[in-house]
Amino acid sequence: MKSGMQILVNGKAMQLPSEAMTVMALVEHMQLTGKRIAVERNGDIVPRSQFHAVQLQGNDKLEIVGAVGGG
Amino acid sequence: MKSGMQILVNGKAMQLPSEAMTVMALVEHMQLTGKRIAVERNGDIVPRSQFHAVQLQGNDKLEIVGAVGGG
Amino acid sequence: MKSGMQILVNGKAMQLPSEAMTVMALVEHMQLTGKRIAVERNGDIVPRSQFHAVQLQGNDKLEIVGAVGGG
Amino acid sequence: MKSGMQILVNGKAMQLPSEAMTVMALVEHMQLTGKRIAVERNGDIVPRSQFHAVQLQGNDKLEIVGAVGGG
Amino acid sequence: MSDALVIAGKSYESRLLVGTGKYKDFAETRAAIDASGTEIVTVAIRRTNIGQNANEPSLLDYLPPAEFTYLPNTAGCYSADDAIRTLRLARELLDDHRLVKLEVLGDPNTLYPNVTETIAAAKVLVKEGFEVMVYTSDDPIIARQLEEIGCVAVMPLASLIGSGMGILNPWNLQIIIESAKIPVLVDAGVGCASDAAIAMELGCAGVLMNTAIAAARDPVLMAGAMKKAVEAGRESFLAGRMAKKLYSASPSSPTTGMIG
Amino acid sequence: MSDALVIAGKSYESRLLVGTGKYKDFAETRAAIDASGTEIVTVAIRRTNIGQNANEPSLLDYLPPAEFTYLPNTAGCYSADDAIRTLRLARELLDDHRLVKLEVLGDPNTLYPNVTETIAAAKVLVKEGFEVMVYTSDDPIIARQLEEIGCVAVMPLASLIGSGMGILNPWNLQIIIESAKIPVLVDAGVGCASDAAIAMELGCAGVLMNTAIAAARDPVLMAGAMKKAVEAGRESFLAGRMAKKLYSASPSSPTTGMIG
Amino acid sequence: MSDALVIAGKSYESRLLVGTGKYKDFAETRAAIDASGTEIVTVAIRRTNIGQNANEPSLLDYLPPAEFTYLPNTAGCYSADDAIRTLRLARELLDDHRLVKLEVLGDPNTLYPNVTETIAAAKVLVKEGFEVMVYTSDDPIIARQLEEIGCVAVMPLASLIGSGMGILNPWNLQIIIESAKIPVLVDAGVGCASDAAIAMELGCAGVLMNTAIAAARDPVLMAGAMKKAVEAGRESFLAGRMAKKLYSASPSSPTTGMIG
Amino acid sequence: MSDALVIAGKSYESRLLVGTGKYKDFAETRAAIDASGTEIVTVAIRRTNIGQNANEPSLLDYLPPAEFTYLPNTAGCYSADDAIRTLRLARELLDDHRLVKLEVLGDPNTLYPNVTETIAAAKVLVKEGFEVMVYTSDDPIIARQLEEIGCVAVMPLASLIGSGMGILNPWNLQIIIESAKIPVLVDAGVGCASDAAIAMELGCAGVLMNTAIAAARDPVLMAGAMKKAVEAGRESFLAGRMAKKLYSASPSSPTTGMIG
Repeated sequence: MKSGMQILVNGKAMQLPSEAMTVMALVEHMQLTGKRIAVERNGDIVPRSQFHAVQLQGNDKLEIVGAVGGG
Repeated sequence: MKSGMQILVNGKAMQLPSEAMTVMALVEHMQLTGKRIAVERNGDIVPRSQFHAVQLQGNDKLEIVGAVGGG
Repeated sequence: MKSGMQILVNGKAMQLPSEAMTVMALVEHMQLTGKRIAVERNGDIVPRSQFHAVQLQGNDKLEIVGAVGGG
Repeated sequence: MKSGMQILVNGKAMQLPSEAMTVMALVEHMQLTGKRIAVERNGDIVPRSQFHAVQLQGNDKLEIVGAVGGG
Repeated sequence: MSDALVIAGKSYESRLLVGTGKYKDFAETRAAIDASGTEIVTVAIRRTNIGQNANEPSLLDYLPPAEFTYLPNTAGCYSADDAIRTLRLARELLDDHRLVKLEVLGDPNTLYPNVTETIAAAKVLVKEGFEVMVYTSDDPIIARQLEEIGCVAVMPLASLIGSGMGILNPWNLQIIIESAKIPVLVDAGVGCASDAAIAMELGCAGVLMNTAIAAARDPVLMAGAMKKAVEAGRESFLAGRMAKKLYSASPSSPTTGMIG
Repeated sequence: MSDALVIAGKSYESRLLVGTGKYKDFAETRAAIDASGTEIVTVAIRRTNIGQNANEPSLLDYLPPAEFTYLPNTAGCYSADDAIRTLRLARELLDDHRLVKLEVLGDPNTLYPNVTETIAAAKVLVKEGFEVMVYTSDDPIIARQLEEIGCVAVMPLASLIGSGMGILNPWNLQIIIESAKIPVLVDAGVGCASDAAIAMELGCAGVLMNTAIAAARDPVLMAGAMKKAVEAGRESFLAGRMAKKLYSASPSSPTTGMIG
Repeated sequence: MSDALVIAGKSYESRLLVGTGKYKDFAETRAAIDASGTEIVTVAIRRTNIGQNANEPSLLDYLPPAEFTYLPNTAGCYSADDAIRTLRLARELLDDHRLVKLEVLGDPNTLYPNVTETIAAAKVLVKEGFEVMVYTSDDPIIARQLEEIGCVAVMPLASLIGSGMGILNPWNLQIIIESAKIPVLVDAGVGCASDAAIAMELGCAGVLMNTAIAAARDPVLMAGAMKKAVEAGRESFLAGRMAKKLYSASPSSPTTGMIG
Repeated sequence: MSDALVIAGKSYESRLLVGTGKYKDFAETRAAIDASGTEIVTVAIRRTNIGQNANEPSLLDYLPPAEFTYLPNTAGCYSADDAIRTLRLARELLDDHRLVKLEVLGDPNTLYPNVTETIAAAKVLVKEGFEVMVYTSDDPIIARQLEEIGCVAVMPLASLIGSGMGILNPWNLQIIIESAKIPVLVDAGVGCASDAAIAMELGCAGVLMNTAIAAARDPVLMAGAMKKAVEAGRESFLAGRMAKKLYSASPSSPTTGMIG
């Protein structure tokens, strides 16, 4: 039986290797470290200062965004 | 001690001769009989068919309106 | 040696059968009799009343016009 | 009998002290020396270079103009 | 060619709706209404003057409800509540009459509509069975929302009430007209006959006006002009206008057969 | 109310003048002319087709000169001389007919009038007894010069011939109208009914058009629209429009007697 | 003469706000932004591309937040909820940045604002401490409501987003400007330099644009043109234009002293 | 980018020409001229005041001919003859100066040009070696005739002299600009900065104005606004504006990557 868990990131299902992952770990996993991003988890903002503290749960719904050109 | 009662008609206080008056009686009192009018009592429409049945109470707030030129 | 003569009608050369032709004869020759037309000969108007009297000369320049739709 | 002569300058009659006056003399007489002006005499331009040479005649019509603000 | 205006299932020959305010007297009102050929007249609902002469004539004596379709309005109302109460009274006054003009104003200086209050009032009135012709701004989204609520006609302004400025933003009207499935009538701002013709050429189903007629030097003559203008504009719309082209102007007369 | 258009001493009920070019066929021409209610129709003068079928019908069979006032034009002429010769032929053609439309063009791409050649032609034609209705630009000084020469009507363009762009410069037309003592008609550029109404509201004595009717999807329907538009615009002008005011919009309904 | 634009208590020298979308590449974006002289640039908030190359440059590398005031927008949001969530993310993204552009659209074809959803979002955002510059229609009542809610600037459209149609209804803008106590900026619809100048001459505090620059044949040259146009329009407004008068034109040269 | 205005073979950096009339005093004249950045100033030719104080300063003391290109005009002339004599005097006055502005007026109320007299004067002046910049109407045919005569620039009016009405007929200007091979400058009618920008965006080579600056509340500030407006309009023209499209507005922000 497989370990890890599935979450929804930016509308796409993502299988995580472990069941114990923080937002920080996810960001590293996604190679977004150092990028200027913001994260919403299940409708609430996750402050960057809390990335290391917030544990992801199965079926979490995350939005990870950045700034792009727009008018 | 004085009889009659006071009501508010079209924003003006009106002293009625008796305490037992229907809307119909008020309309006659105001010489509006036969005029095309509509009556609101304390925020609710009083159908013309009910003028004879509706008893006025002290401090009733009545609006009596007609149609006038407008765009 | 050939008889007749050549004139210019509405910008086109026209060979006439005889050397003695009136405007009237030309109009008949052109099957315009009865049509509402006006004729200019060498820059001058030829009144309809004079069609029968005016003799054509070789190389005469005629304009024969009618009314058409226009704005 | 009085000497001098009368001319018309800019639409106004002007009595000159002498009958022998050049345009140059007139310009001095009018205190316009050194001013940037142009002179027309009887409809023709009098070049500045000719002021000293051109003799005025009685009834000469002169226009003496300068540049002013305009759009 | 039958080309009726259909509002809430009822057909009208005339596409001109006329207000009954601001005339010199009732006789002029009637004369102008007749000259306009209108079948729908707007009226305001106001308190009866207490102790007024019971015998003095009223608007209804000059414009019998039997001859015209009355369109009671909520002119002067600045809240949904006032507008709703006013129209309930109108409905009772006119024997369960349901066709009404809803207008909720936002400001006494401009008389510009308050669209949020208008939407609130429209929801209630439609639920109560009113047939709501609604005065609104030229906002295409608000117009669509009012249609979705169930209004029977949307009536965007051409310009401010009583201003006579004509159609200030034909492009917005065009957007509203192209997407609406209910009749779109221009209400307010028309000042002269050509304004009415332009509105109809844009594809409006009709035009509602009052001041343009009542405040003309000769209201009755202007009423006739407006009748013709609305018809002219409608026919011009239906006839399909020629294409505009700044350049290569094309002559109306043949280019051949010139004398030389 | 009698409100005739008087040109060269003759009165006309209709203020709409219509061209006869560009129609599908003579039947459509006649139907459109009838729908327009016009009394004055413009025609072009062209060379007869040599050897054409002598029996084929002509414009005059469909529009008998007895029923209409013909207005022969000089469409396509680019010089005073061509225009003068063309109108002399027209005068003879129509039995000493003197009422004519003078137009001298400056450019085949724009068909914009050549006002200097137009003035030269007008001087000769007036001397010869023609009653000259003259097509011109919207230059008020040229219009005044043409009036001083003795033309019976000045006809400035609204926009380029056949463009349908409408009235591009109403201010110049206004200046011309206010100073002219002869009728000022807008000729060329009208594209839809409202354009015609606007021209009349400016105070024009009439409108001359062709393409706006002939090039409409339904020319006969548009002809009727134009008839109504010209009448509407005229009556709107005579009725005296309300004043425009962007601000302090004034309600058409009473501001007192509101329920509270 | 100091004439700063003050928004939410902060002063800006430039009255031109520029969007960062639709450019060929980031280099062109930066060049145009520099040529425009703007101090406030709008940005959109979008999902990061999962698995994108972590090293590819981003907009922020070309427009460092240290050099410009960022104005994150809610472009593409059709509900108050989406707009609110988007701006909460923007605030976190930009280190508790509070100055934002709220826009809630009503329709993907017209991109016309949905003013009812906009009002709902504005109420929440203002409560949460955002400094809301709000894109809206040219409805003066809605503009007033947004000001009362506590927005720091109202930004009515000149015409539809990306249309380049210019200012379709200057009269409504004028009404908004005359009654607003907060800065009024024209947002959307400007297509060329004169449009921007007209907006400023109406009394706008500033102009926000993107497509007019990015979609020009030469965006950098157009950006410079817009900088000058906004300054020209502002100075023209402050200098107090001459009165318009159609008639009695007055010569600029003396009428006396003519040669005779 | 070098983008010089070339008139009669001479290059100018500034495309704004300014008149020197109607200012409070010579100091304000100079300040406004400096703020405008103009290189060409118009002056009128008038009779010297007989017996005036020989020492009072003159315009030329404030605007030395060494610093500016003078453009003597014929303002106030109503005949070809007066205009010709005036410019011959100007040529002598300014040391065989040949660059002149020809204007022959038709009417003291409108100051509208008399194009027939203008043409007559232009023929003589060109023959005499003058470099004629000619004020005219917006008649494209007259403009072409003036070019054929040999004028070095045609200067159609935007609207009446001193009216500040702006560009009443951009379409005619467009036709003139597209066919002319010599510079086309708008002369007269500009009232505010955006008017000047619009003229340049139409493709004009330059703009000549006087009242718009001199009659502003703050002439010097307006002069600077006009400098920027002419440059903005020119760059906007050269940059190639975006296409106008009423519909299918296109967002400036990405339509993908929205949060959901």
